[in-house]
Amino acid sequence: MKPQPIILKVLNVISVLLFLAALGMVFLYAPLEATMNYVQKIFYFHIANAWVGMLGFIAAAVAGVVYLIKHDQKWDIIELAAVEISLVFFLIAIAAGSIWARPSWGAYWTWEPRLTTAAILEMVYISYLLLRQGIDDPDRRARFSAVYTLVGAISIPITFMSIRLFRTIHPVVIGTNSAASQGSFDMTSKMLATMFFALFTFSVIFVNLFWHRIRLGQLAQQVEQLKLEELQ
Amino acid sequence: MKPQPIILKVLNVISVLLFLAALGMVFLYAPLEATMNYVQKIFYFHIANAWVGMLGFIAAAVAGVVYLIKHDQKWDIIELAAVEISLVFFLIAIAAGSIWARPSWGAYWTWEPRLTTAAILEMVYISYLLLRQGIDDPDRRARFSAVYTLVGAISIPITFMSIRLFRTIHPVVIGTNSAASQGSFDMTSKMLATMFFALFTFSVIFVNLFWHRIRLGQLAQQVEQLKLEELQ
Amino acid sequence: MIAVKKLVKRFGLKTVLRGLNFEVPEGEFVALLGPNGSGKTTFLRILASLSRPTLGEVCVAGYRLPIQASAVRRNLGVVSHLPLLYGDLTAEENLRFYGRMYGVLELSQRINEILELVGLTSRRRDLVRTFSRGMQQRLAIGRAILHDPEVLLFDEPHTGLDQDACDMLDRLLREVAGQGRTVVMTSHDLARVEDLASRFDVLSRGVISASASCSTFTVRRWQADMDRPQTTDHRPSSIVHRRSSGFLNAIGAIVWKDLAAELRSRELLSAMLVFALLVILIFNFALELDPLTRRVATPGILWATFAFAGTLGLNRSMAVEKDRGCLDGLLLAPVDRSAIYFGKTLSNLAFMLIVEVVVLPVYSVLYNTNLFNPGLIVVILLGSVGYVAVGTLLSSMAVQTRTRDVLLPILLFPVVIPILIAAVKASSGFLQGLALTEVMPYINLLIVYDVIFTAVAYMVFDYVVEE
Amino acid sequence: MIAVKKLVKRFGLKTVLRGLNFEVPEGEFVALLGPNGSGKTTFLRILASLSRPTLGEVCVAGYRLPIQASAVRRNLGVVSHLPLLYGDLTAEENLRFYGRMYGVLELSQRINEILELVGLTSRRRDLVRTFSRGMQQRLAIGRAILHDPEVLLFDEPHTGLDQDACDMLDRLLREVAGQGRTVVMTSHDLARVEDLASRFDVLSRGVISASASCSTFTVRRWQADMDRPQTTDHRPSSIVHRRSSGFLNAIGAIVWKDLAAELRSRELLSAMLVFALLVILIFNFALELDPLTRRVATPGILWATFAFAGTLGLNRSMAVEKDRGCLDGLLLAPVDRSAIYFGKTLSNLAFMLIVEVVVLPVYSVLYNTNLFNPGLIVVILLGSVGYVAVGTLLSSMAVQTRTRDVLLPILLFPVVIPILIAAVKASSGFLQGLALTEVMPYINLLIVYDVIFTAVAYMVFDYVVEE
Repeated sequence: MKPQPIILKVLNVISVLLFLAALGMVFLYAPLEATMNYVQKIFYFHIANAWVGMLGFIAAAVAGVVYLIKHDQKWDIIELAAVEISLVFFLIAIAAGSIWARPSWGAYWTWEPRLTTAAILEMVYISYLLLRQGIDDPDRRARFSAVYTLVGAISIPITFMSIRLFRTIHPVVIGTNSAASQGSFDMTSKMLATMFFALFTFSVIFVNLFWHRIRLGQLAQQVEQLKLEELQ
Repeated sequence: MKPQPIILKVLNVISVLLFLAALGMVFLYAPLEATMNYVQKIFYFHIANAWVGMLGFIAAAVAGVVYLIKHDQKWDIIELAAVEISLVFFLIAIAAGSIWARPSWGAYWTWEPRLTTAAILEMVYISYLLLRQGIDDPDRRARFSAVYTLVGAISIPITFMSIRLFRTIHPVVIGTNSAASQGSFDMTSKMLATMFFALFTFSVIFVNLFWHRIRLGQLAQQVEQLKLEELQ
Repeated sequence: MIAVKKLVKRFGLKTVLRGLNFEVPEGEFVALLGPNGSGKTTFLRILASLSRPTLGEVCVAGYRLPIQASAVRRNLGVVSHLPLLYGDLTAEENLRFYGRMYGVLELSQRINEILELVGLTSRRRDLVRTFSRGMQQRLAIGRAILHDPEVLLFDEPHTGLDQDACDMLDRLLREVAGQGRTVVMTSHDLARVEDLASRFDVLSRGVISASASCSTFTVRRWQADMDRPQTTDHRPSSIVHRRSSGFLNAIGAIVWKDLAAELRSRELLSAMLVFALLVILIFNFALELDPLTRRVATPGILWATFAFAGTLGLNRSMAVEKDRGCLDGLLLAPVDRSAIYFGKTLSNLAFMLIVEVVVLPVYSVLYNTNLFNPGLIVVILLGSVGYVAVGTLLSSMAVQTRTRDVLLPILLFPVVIPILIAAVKASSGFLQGLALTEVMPYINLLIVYDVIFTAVAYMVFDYVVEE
Repeated sequence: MIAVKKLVKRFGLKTVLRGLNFEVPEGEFVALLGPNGSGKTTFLRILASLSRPTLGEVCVAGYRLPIQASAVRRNLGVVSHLPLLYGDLTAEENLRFYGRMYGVLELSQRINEILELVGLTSRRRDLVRTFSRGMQQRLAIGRAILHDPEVLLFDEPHTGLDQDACDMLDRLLREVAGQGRTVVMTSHDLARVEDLASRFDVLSRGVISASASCSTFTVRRWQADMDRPQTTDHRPSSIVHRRSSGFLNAIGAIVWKDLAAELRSRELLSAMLVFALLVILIFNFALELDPLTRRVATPGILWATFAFAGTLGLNRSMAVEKDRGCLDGLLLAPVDRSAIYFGKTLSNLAFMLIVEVVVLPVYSVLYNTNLFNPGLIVVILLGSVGYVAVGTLLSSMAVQTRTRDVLLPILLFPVVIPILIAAVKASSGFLQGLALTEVMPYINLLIVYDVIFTAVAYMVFDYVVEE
């Protein structure tokens, strides 16, 4: 395993600094929201995590398609890395969303389209991991995983649409204030700035983690290789 | 295959005669019931079929136990014969019961303990046939079938008890008239005589059919034997 | 006839074939020897176009793999240690099915010839399930030469046969090979093949490590030819008339095969139906449905029942293909892979619809509700199409995994949730007599799902079945 | 040491062994040759007490089969072509498990000896799943001699091994056999065994058709003895200390093995949990649960979820035993069959309860209902016990059928309906805060069911696993 390249090391530092700055902005710069008070601070992390989850989700689907075209094990590693990151960040987003929603909805969970779709996405990814676990041959594992990522990626937007048709009481955050009773609030410009900064920060963190996870995957592959050589 | 023994031939004739006599009693001797009119005639067949189904059910369980003790293929044939007869007669009983119940319940089906238990019994027996179909080795097929008959035989009374606890609106036929609104009626002595004659007739028919079905099973076994010899 | 240059095959990190060179001239019978685990089967699967070479050139019957796979398949017959036959079809029906997949013309006459050749004419109407291992293997050889291929591949055809069956098989192999065909046969047992082959190659550690020709062969071969004067080394190529098996033709053959087998065994449909009824029973007791709740819950119960019974059917339908190697049999046919997908999808859809057609009136009687509604029929059709389109794709994956007992519903349910939602809403819309405009969004969603997923499955099915 | 007289074995109408006579003196190594399908495996399974003789006398290690099966099993080691090892346990854990099943004392020391002997000391902490076929087979031999049996049976141990692994295996077999043990080994290949055996018997058409002793053997054997002076023909019987493996001990070993394997792979629990959540999701969308209906429907949804997820878990739990021949491994141990039943039942119960423990709070959060109720816990425990008691019995049957993909729920659901009814009613009674007297009939029904079905399953389990 080669040592971490310089850019990655720099990225590590930038990620930490940006994260600290984002923390500062959320708690010191952004104003306190009137009705929800400090609980509203969670909103920034909820959005940012969901955003990163989305990035990972798209990256996984792209890696899947590329794998099916190129048949190169590398893309399987990338795909798995993206799925795992997406899995974790969506989970945090769902948890944060639940905590944030508690005061406005009176419950930790509502069957609201975005939340439910995120939960179903989690299920898709856990099924993905179970699928991988059930296949020993690495080629077949990579092929089937790529196909399943693709199927999942196409099904998730349709799932969202269908649940949206089914029912919706999610706060409409940016836009009219008509749905105030359902937990929306007015975004001040400071809040907006904080939100975008959080999105940017988490995107950088995503790239950083993604890189680390891919390196870990390559390392795991090398270990497998060494074991195999020892066997022969 | 030996020709039918004399007793079986005599039984064939007796069965037909008894059946004709029973038909005559039901339609000519037994009085018309006041509220339900001719539909009530079905009652006799309903009861008689259920009775025969029960006989077959018990015979199957006994044959299963004997098979497990003796490991003799003969008892497997007997068990299968009993199950098939029971399956058919319970089905007729359920259908007759539905038609009979239609005017009193206003629907062909109610989730009433006896009816529902009979339906579940049908499911057990269909599962039994599917189990047999899925096993090629005749020894194992016989063993597993016997075990499953036994499990079914024990589960059915408990099922009946639990559904009875759950809900009950079945007509209480013999006894008080309090449940009149639920489809019960007064049994006159003529009706009672007809009912018992029907029960007796169908018991004889059961023995006759059982015998025939066992002979058929033995025949099938001989065919299998011949095919096997041809193969070797 | 077969030319392999520097063939490398890796499974992930494990290299099985390491730059293998191999050549077989037309009409020769080569025995490929090697211990268990030396890669014989992998090599033969590559020659058979079932597995992709990682590197190197592979030419079979004058065509290159994997690019001209379809042309290779037309000229290739394969016998493996699995029979690649359907147990619930008769000998004749099996041949008829494969004949249709290969587009063999004058099929009935050809089937008679083949059955005569393999000595199964008297058993032609018996189910293959009832055949002994030796008879199955003879029929498998009949299947392999049905379309009169130029190249034959035998992968340890003697596995699991007793002495008599082996001798009978050898006679048949000699006869079949004697008609000027090019043959490669693997074995781990030299004694087994020394009477048959004209050359022995030894495969060891991923390359051909030794090669020897058998001098006595020519004499024997010549004698064999004397016995059957009609065959020559350059055999006439027009004994069997074939046309390129059409796309629709292949789909039709697969659907016919599935329905014929099911009509006979009825095990898939009866399992689905019994399971569906059990699910309804369980719902009844679990939800304690009073008439009011029932009206609201009916569409949900119906669709949950269809979904659960559906996975059972999909699982079994694919397991049947996998267990006796029949999936390989389908993949060996010179038809587009998507024809296989559509064929399986259509038969799965047929099973699902049959179950639904039976469940609906039963449910109506049991719960005293009227479910006969043309709108509902449309919803059921649309919903089933989407469910089966994804389900067939995912079940072909699930059946190839170690955890196949449990994987299908786990893979399938998260991605069919939109179908279930839309189908439930649309069904309850129709049953409650809502205006069509209120139901249309769900119908549209179903149509969108059906179209998108049929297209996606069509595109990726190749990756699911090809190694 | 082994004496078989006039042994007949029929499967239904098919006679496999036709009055076979066979004798092996103490310390001799007999090779049993015969073509595939001649009944070698059947014969060895009878000697191994896995299959009942139809007629005739069978004595192994001085005890008669099938009456003294338990005593025979104590003195018997078996290696088949399946490894009889658990892929998700390490080499050491596999040996530890079997050691506990055989009641081997000073087990850790014995495991070290065995690992040393089969050359796997360095891989002792690796999962058997990652072993090559040859390593698995060596460990399988280690497992067979772990309890220092007097008689060893090898059923084609070379199947699927490459040349190197075969040679290594031969060295190991010679060493193991050289310690004065009586050995019977089947093979369809004379060359494979001529260096090992002192006598060759040929099994053909159900009888021993020929027998020949190998004169060179004595010399070789003598040389082998010279190399390892500590072994004698009459070996000391006290090398390995054993106690009769107790009933509870065996149950504990099985439960420990299942939990340890699951802790590592987590595939069964994660599959059950994901499936349970998916079922809840589907119910949510299918039934459109408004808060009012939800309160009534909660117990039903919970139990339907448990029932569906339960079949998945039962299926997988038994498939794991069946797929690598491990069920045979369990049956070979000198413990009562009912210990196997109770062991599997307890681990299945553990899996089911874990799933329920996770599902309950998740359901509480998702539907904003409080499910923490001591009464409910009791109901769940009682319901799960009954469900698993029947489920374990029926899944051991289902896994041995051709239609194992679909059969379990079909067999199980009709007979567990009373449990589901009683559990739903009792659960909703507790959740709605009814008086205990109203709930008690259902609790009693659950207890009756649990007691009766545990007793019945205990009595009939023998018939499900023994041929």
